[in-house]
This record gives sequence, structure tokens and C-alpha cells, in this order.
Amino acid sequence: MSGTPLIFICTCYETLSRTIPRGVLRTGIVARRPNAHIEFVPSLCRREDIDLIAGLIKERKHASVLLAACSPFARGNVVLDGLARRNPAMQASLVDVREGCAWVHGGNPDAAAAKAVDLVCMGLAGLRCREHSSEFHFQPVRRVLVVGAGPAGLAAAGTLARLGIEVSLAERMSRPGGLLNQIGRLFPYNMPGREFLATFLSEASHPCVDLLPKTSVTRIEGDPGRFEAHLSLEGRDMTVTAGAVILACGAMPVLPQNRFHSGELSGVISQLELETRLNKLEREESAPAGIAGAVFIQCVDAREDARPYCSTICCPTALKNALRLKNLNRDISVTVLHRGIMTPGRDLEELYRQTMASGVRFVAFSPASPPEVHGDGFVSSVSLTDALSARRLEIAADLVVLSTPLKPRPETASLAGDLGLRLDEIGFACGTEPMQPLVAPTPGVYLCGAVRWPVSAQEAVDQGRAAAIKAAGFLAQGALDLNRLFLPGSRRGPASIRTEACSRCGRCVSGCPYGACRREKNGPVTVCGIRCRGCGLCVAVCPSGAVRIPEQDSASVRAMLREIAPRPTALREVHR
Amino acid sequence: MTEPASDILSPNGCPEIRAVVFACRWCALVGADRAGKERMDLPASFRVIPVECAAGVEPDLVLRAFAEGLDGVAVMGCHLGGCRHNEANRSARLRLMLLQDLLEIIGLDRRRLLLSWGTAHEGYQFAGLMREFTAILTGLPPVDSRLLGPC
Amino acid sequence: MHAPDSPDSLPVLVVGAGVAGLTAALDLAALGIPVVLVEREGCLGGQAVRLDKLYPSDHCGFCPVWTDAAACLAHPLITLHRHTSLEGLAEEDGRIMAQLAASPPAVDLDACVFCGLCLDACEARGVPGTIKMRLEGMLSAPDTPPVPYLNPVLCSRCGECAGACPTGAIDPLRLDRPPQEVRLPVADVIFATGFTENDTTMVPEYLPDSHPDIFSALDFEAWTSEAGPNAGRIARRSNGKTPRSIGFIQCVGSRDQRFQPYCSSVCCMHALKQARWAKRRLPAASVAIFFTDLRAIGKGYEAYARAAAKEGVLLVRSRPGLVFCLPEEGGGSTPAVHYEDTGSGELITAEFDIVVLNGGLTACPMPGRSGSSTQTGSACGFCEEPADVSRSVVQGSRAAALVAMRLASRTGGGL
Amino acid sequence: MIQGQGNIMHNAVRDKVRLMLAGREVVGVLGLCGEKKGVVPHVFTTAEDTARLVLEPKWPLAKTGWIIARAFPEGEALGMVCRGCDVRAVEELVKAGQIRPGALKTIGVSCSAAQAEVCLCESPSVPGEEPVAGIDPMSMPAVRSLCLEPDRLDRWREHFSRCIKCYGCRNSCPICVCPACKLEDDAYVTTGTLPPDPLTFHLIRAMHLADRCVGCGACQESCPSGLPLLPLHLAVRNALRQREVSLNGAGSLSLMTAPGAEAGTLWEDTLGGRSNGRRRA
Repeated sequence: MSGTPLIFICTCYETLSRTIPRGVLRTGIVARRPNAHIEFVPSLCRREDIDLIAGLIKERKHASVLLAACSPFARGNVVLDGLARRNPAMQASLVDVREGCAWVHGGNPDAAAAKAVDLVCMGLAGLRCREHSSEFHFQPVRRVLVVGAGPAGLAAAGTLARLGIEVSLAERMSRPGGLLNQIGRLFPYNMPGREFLATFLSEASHPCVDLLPKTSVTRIEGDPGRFEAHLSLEGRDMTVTAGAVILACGAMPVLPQNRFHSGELSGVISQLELETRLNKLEREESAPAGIAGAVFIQCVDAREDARPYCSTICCPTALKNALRLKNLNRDISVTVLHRGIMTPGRDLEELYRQTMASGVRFVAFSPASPPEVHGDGFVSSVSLTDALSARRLEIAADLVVLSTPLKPRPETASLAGDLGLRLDEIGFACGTEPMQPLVAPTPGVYLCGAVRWPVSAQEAVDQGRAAAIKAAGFLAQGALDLNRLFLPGSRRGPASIRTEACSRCGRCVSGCPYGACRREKNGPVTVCGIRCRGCGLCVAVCPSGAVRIPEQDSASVRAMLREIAPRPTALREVHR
Repeated sequence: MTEPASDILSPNGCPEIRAVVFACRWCALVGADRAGKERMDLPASFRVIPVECAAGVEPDLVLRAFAEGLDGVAVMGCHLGGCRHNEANRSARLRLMLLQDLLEIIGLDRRRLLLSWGTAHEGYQFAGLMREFTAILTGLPPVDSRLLGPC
Repeated sequence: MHAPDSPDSLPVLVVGAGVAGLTAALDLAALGIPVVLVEREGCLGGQAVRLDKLYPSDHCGFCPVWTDAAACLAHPLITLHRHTSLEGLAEEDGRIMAQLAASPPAVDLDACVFCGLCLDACEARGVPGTIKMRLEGMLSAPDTPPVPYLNPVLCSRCGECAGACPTGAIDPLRLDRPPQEVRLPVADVIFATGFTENDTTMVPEYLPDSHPDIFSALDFEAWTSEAGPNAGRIARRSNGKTPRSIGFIQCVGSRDQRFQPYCSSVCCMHALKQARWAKRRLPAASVAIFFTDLRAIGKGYEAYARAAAKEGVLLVRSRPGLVFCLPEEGGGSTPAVHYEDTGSGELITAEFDIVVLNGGLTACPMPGRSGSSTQTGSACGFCEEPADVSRSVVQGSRAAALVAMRLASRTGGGL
Repeated sequence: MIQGQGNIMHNAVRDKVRLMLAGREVVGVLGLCGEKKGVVPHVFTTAEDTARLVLEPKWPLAKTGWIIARAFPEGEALGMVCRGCDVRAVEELVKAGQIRPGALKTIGVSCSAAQAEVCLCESPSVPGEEPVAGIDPMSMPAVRSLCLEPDRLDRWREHFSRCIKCYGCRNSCPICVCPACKLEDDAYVTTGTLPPDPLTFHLIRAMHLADRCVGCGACQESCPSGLPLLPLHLAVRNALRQREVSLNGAGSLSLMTAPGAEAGTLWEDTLGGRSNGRRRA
């Protein structure tokens, strides 16, 4: 086994040689590495080329190989990955002498040649001090903990069960369904909430799903693949071991505390209150008694400085309930006071149009001059300035419905803390925007439903399914696919800490963006391999040089710097 | 003006400038790659070392680079808020800005350490930075152990 | 795990490699389910990689996407067919048979090594400019570097380039070859065909395409993108000058009974994003958005809108009735917007150096989606329901989940 | 400092020490012991012994205290009569997990304003004592001439060239307690050269101490070649503070905590103009 690496220089069908002649390159390298094994090849990236060089390396018994070719983004990665597939144990690294050198210095061939030599020597230096981190495997527990049995949690559990994965479904309340239990009808198709819920309840009632009602999650410890969740079932403590966690603990409605005289004027109620009343009326198929005019006020306690966000679902909910009122009694005059009706998309816009067609009146107001609710004991009227016509309006009303937003649940923060999720400024949990909104930075942790942002029931179940398949995918992989995470083509292992050199100062612990570095109580600092993504922050902040990324060690970087360092020249002599 | 402008010129009329670029492979490395694909003509003064994240660049090794006699070091990462490693580049920025201050304190020009956050992901952006950087370094004398060694 | 040679080891067909399609493909492959991913265009990422920036993170458009694109290219279980579209689905002895039409371009991306030898050969022989190095797609994701593009009109089919190409990647004769029909048995189908921007000429009152400074939203994105022709500089298309004012008109040809009754749901945020970026790059310019309802309802969107307002983006609740051109001093003309200021009720005519029309987006067709009896496959992304990136990827995963569940129920038990 | 006050303070401290010893809180109290030739650090274990306890001159004891007390088993503690900087150093050592909280019980003695002048110290007084006016190091000529004057490079060159690489600065530093040190690692500091390459040897230390330095000046006092190390460390600490304040509005000194306040900050670079937005020919 020869220690010196075999160097393949791809001339890309001699196009490289136009700028950097083979001879110059060879002499340049040999001048610095007298016993370098250099092979010029016209191409590296065709399958047969890769087979060829893989064979050559085997027969010449080289431990490592350096490819001087095009950029990893062009074809370089194809070659590296191809080699890795044929011989996983081999140390291969790539330097980009085409895009990175010949093509950008075409105007100055001498400099280009000198740089190419530098790059090759840097590659060799890097290979010399490079360590091969061992293949990284982990056996995840094939069970998923789903926190919260609302629509999102139920859908997630049901999906996982059908994919043959065990689920522990922890629900705070005595029965599953979450907020959906209080909703009689769902926009946009006016589907009965019970019916909708039933489909997902039946999905989740599956031998694989272990539903734990009246259970709250107190703490989640452990690492991806083996989380230890501490639950309390009516005060009784129990532990669940799960490979992945899906956070679906939902959100809670804000109640209109004495806004618009709610509480002091009878007839001023919250949207949720109206919902329950309508459910009752629809069950009894009776018309609402003593209501001639109903006024909905949107964006109560929302989209203002105190709560600067739009809760997404209040507008469609209001439209749906306005329609329900109309359906119960055509003669009720219904007015919706709004700051813009938020019904994006096809179906919701259709709902908006239906509502208008049914005779529901829409009046826009500006937050600067909110509506005023009048009455004495009972609500009598609402007055406001129409934002579109600037006219004053007085609307007779014996029912005023306040649309309030959803807000994060208190337990979200603590669970997010345990699971390494970030919270946004409002307190909802964040995934990895924009491409993986339901995936936490910590592997094996997913979120869905209103815990991330207020969503309709339909969207909640969609997110539940989405989170479920992500979790299933995570549990399916035996070893983390490091290539996708780390430097192109070069498989890289997690950071490692030399305990004898570690001063336990905890800089890496407080610095690590993934919570992978941790210090047990006056024990050594360790790195959790599954969490670590090799960003190297720990290496940069360690004062004693105890941390290292095996494939890009500080020593090798230093060696590369040496190769770049200017050789003594006439210039420097003059300087002396 | 902390350093006298270099009046030493190599035979071909321009000082021999050497710089190393630590390029985040998610952002600046893409820019470098594109500069190549678009076959832009750049000064041959820099050598790129790809890194997984700018947060992984050791300030101590940056100092090492200067000690090796390099005229400049560039660290290029994703734009703040776009880091692929959970905002790791924010603290990297702080560390490296401090390193600039340190250079300034002992009287070296802070511009020797170029920091770029999300300003090099297009070919022309990378090219522009490299040209400007080289131009700046050309105006400064070589940092050499000699420069700081016994007089 | 998914048994490779069971009857259910047929691949799942994913139509469209936009963000939804990519996500669906990756999620399925992660479960060991083979996937065939067909993309009409040459590059992956769909509309997202054509965006300069994404809201609300202000992230570059292509950067987050190409990670997934690269993962798809590298994944052993995902077979990618570029320049291929789905013609229809047929039912054959209980199996879904997909009819694909592959029209490979003159240059085979997977074989080309971008050495540029064909250019030289062509320049020596053919008409100059017949072969150009051009970005595949508007923005080049690293998996699609500038590739030689063979101009079918100029090309004399002399074949010099084919002779010069060391890898046989280029073949002018492919230009004239009709698309090849491919029939492929598949286990299930996921439609992620995305959307196309409506032809704004539909909306006569806004003079679309009649003045170089009247843009459609995606044109404007391309025109001002950092990877685009102006490298992030905002200039007028008519005279290259820096605009003093930019007007964004929302709901153009959408929420409009004449054309598209529904709301495209992404345009409000898109306009806010473009407005903010315009303001960042030209702090002096006055930037206004004419909206019907400012629908910024997603995670962090309201905050984004508030920030825009704070940065001086003028938000006008109004649906302009007319856009017309006024002569400019020193020649040329500039578009002007005629609208009612709903606050005061007065009619205003304001000149804008650039007008951006934002609105109608139409879902792409899903051939064979609605079969004779029931609907086949699952749809996700914009083609199912207007959606932005973060919604599309969720829908993509959901579609993958539904398919995976169907397959699991067929095999009985888990995957 | 007027003699009378000195005596009062002296007695007060001595009483505290006696109390500590009597109460068996500590196995001994580290302090300065007056001898004919001068003073030496000494661990006082008996009440009568404390008669020899002296408070002047200022002598950083934190590192000594750490060396003695780090190995103490649970429950054992060492008292230490020390200055404000030593109190801060002990806090840092606890923060960095280098010593069990409570293993070093400090009896703080404020420095005089005059002493603060010498030490370039901004907080000479210890918590609980009546405050003594500190000074802003960046306003002192000693610091300004080294860190702000145009010719500072030459001054530093001259100073650094006198380094004999004895590691005294590191060994005396209460913060430098790593079992391994980059200053001895060839990957960072070329070994076997004299004077050591200052860019690495001294500046690497400066970087490491930026968010930890307590300004005790032990490094400078222990330097046989009299390198002005204190101004260097104070200037870096000051620079970091400026950065922290400008980035996240807080004075919390840490090289790890990412500035949060400017979330969503966009493109920037250190070359004068923005690099995006203009294609160069």
C-alpha cells in the first residue's frame, strides 16, 4: 500500500492544456513533490473512465487519490461519488483546476500554471493530514411520539400506522380531536366537523397507534433515533422511547377580553361562542330567536402592534358562519366588518363569492378608526367609518361576533427548547424555511398543524401526513446520508473531541448550532454524532485545539496555507 | 493609513499578491464556480479553500495564513439569515470582525481580511470582490514575519 | 422495506420537478420506493429557481432548491427524465401505463462536459452565434451550468459540432427529430406540474406588452434578478435609466369574472417582496402597490408586509381602472396609472417609470388526472391549489404520503 | 491611600480571615505574607499566623489559588484575599467549569485609584465595598500610543521582537488553563523560532482572551521582557464590546452568542461599496 497519493489530471480532452501545458504542470508539481505519481487523462467523468482509474488505483495499491479536474458542480462530484461507490475506503479528493483556474486565468497562462501547481500541492497537503472517519450508522427506534391528537396529530399517527410504524399519540385532553371538537362545520365545503374528525379518528384507531389521553409531555431527552420522552398520565409518570418526535400540540384561541364591550354588553360574543350556538341550532333545526341584525368584527386583538400577525383562518371562519346564519334565517341582515378578506386560492375565494351572493354585507374599516359597539345592557348598534367611501355608518345589531386569532400554546416553548426548535417572535415553532417548513434543525424532529402557524383543519391534516412521511423517511435510513450534508463528494464524519486536550470551557457547547456538543455535569465534553452536521464552529471556537473534523483537520488547512505561501523571490530579496 | 504603500514592484510591474479564500460551499464556492463557467478573467492572486460553513474558519488559522506571508485572507459565507447551519455564520461574523479589529489595533490594515456575507454567489459578484480585493492588497506591503520581526 | 422485484416495485411517476415534485420524489425514495421523475424543462426546480429571492426569508431563490435538486440527481432510486412530458395515462390489465413524450434537445445535459469544443468547431464552419453557451433555465443552478445551446434556425445541420464533441453530447439532427413516445408502467402518479403565468394581454385596460416599462411579475423578477441581465440593478427597459417610481398592480386578470375568478394567493407577497427589494436597491424611488386585499397570511408574512410599509413602500387599497402612456420630456413615454384613492374617493393619475402587473397564474394541465371513473394519482403544488414554495413542499410531502399509504395497503402492511 | 484608612481596612480584612478560619469554612486562606525582604503568597491556616497578612502590593493570586484549590474534594474550600480582578477571574474560572463553585472563597479588597491608574483598570473596587473610580483604558496614553497612533506597527514590532517565548504570560494568566495550548501546536505557531512569530503567538492569545480577560495584568507583570500585553488585551476586549453593542445592543461579552437583534440583516461586505448590483466588465 503506497502512502503517496496517485494524481490524476484531467485535461478535459486537451482543452485544459491550451491554457496549462501538460509539461509545465508536471515539472511544476515534480519540482515540489519529486516522487509524485502523475497521470494525465483526457477525461475522468465517463463511467468507463471512473472504472479505469478505480482499477489503476487498485493495481498500483495507492491508499489515496487526488483528482485535478473540473469544479465539483460541473462533473467533479460525479467522479468523486463514482469512486466512492467503487471503493468506499479510499481517500479521494478533488481540486478544481478548470473553472477554478484555467478558465478564470486564461489571459495569464503562466500565473494559471503556477496556480494549478499550487492547487494540486494543496490537494496533496490536504490528503496527507486527512483522516478517514468511520462509516456512521445508527439504529433508530421504529416508534414515533406524536404530541397532540388534534387533526394534525391524528393524521400523522394514522399515516405512520399505515406505513407500519409504531406510534405513541399523547393527548392533553380526555378525548382526541383538539379544537376540532368545538367546530360544527368546516369551510369551505361546510362539511360537518364531526364527520371530518371521524375519518381521521378511524385512521388513527389502528393496532400500531397507542393513544394516550389525559397525557402531557413534561420533558424530552435523548438524541435523534432514541428520544426519551417523560409523560405524565394524570400525575402518573411514564417514559416513552421513540426514534422521532412529531410536535402537533396546536394553538389556542385568544378570547376577546372586554374588547368592544364583550362581557359587559350581552349580545357581544366570540366567534367560538357563535360556533357553539350555531351547532346547537343546527342540531335542533331551529332558527336563531330574536336576532334581526348580526355584525361580525374581524381582526379583533390581531394585526395590531400588540399581536402583529394575521391568524389566517378567522376570515374564512367568519364567512362560513355568516352563511350558516343566513341559511338558518334568510331575513337576518349580516354584516362583516373587515380589514381585507383573507381568502386566497380557489375554494376560499369561491366561498367569499357565495357569501356575498347570499346577501351578506361587507364593510372595510381601517385600524386607525375601529368600529364602536353601542348599547345599554343589550347591544343595539355598531357605528364605523367605511374605509372605502369614508362615510359614517350606523348598523343596527343585536348580535356582535368578534373574530379573534389563535395564539401559541404555553407548552410549545418548553417542548421546542427540548427539541432544539426555534420559535418565531410570536411564539409559534419554526421549521427549516423555505424548503422544509415542517422539519426541525434537529434530525428526527418534525412539526405540523397550528403549532407552527394557524391553519385550517384540512391544511392541518395535510401537514400531519407530510410530517409523518418525513419521520418515516428518517426512521427508514440506517445511516445518515452524509454526502448530502457535507462537502461535495467527500464523506465527512462528525466532529470529535480529544478529551485529554479539552479544557471543558464549554465554548463549543454554547456555540454549536445543533446542540451536538454537550458537557455532562463536570464530565467531559462530547459530540452527538447524529446531531452534528460538521459546520466546524466548534473547531473555530475551541481555544485548546481539542476539537477536529476528521476530513478537514486544522493541520491540513495549515499545510494547504504553506503551499500557497509565496516562495522567496527577487522581490522579497529587494525588500530585505 | 497604517502601512506605507508598497513601492516595491516585481519585474512585470505589479507586486506578487497571494491571498487565500475560505469559501462557504453553499454560497461563495458557487460564485467562484460560476465565474469559471462564464470564463471571466480574474487576477491569479487567490487560492480557494472550500469549507462547509464560514463558521468553521478558525481565526487562529487566519492569523497563521498571514504569518505564512499571505497578503490577504477572505472569508465568504452565506448572507445573514441564509446560513445552511442554523445561523452559525452570525457568530462567525462577530469573531472575524473582531479579528479585523485586532489587525487594526497592532497597525495592520483591516482590509487584509475580507469578509463577505452573501455577496459572492454570482460569478460576477465573486469576480468583482476578487478584483477589488487584489487591488487593495496591491497597495499594501507584504505581511511577512520579517515585517514584524526584529528591525 | 420495499421489495425490489415484487409487482409493486413498479416506480411511482412524479410529473414535474418543481419544488413540490422534488420533495415528493425525495420523500418516496427515502422510503425505498423507486421514482421516475419527468421534467418538461431541462433544469430542475421549476418556477422557484427562476425567482431571485424568496419571501419571507429573503433567501436566494435557487440556493435552497438546488440542494434538493442535487439530492434527486444523486439518489439511486430516482430516475430523472429531462425534456419529457406526460401525454396521458392508460389502464392496462389493472396497471397504470404512462405515455411520455421525450424530446431530447440537441445537447444532452448528462453527457456534456462543457468543454466548449463544439463552439470552436461551429465558429470555424457555421454561422457565428449558432451555438451559444447559455444558462439552462433563467438562473443556473449548479447542476445546470451554462450549456451549449444550438440555435435551430441558424444551424445548418453540418454536423461539425457533433464531430468535434468528445462525448457525443451534441447532435444537430435531434433538432428535427419528433418527440419519442415512451410507455412506462407505473405503480402510481403524483402530479406536480405547477403553473404558468397568464397572458396579461387578456387585460386590455392595463396596456400589457404595449410599453417596454410595463412588466409582468415574473418578467420583472428576471429583469432585476442578481443573476439576470442587469445583475440586480433595476433599470427601465425602455431607456436603461434608473426608475424614479415603480408601481405594482395586483389582481391583474385574477379575482376577475372575465378571466380567472379565483385568487392566485402568491401575488401579494410576491409584490411585497419585489417592492422591498426595489426600495432596498433604490432608496430614492417611490414604490407603490395597488391591492384589493393585501393577503399576507402565512407564517411571518404580516410582519413582512409591516416591514415593507415601514421601509416606505406605499400600500394603496385600490384597483386601478386604467394604465396608459404619457409622453416624457426628452422623448419617449412613461406609463401612468389612473386609480381612485379609496380613502378620499378622488381620482388620481400617477406616472410610474415602471409598472408591474401581478396576478393571474394558471395551473398547468394534469394529463390523465381525472380518469373516466375516478381520479388517478395525487396532485400537489400549484397545479392542485394556488400555493407558494412553503405550501407546495408540504403538499408535495402529503402527496408522497398518500401514495406511500396506497402502496403499503396493496402490499399489505408496512413498507 | 491615607495610612489610617489603610489600617482600618487591613484590620477588617484580617478579622474576616480569622472568622473564616475559625468557622472552618476554609482549609486555609491564600494571601500575601510580609517578610523582611518583601512579600510572598502564603496560605494562612491559623489566626495568629494572619498577623503577617499584608494587602500591598497588588499581586494577582487567582492562578495560584486555582492551582491549589482545583483538586480540592467536595466541601473543601480555600479562602483568598485578593483584588477585584482576581474576584472576576474566579467567576470566569467557575463559568468555564475549571473549578467547583465555592472552592475559592474570595475576600475582595478594592484597589486604590492610584493602583487602578497603574493597572489601566476600569473597575478597581470589589462588590460590597464603597466604589473606587476606575479609568477608561482607551483614554490612557499608554494604550492610545500603542493602539491608535499611526506608527503603532513599529512600536509593536519593536516590543514583539523582545519576546523570548517563555510562556510566562500564558502560565500566569488565570484564564489560560487549557490542558493543551495552541501556542505549542505547530499547526498554529511555528515551533523553534525566536522571537516567536507575533502574528500567531501573541495575537492568537489575544483572540482567545477577548471575551474572558479580567485585566489583572498578570501577563504583563510576569513578562521578563516587559512586553505591554495588558494594553493589547484591553484594546481587544474594548473592540469586542464595541462589536457586541453595535451588533446586538448588549454588552454581553461572548464570541459564541450570535447577535440576535439584527436578524434578517442582508448582504454586506467590507469593501467600501456593495458588491452586488453592478456587473463588472
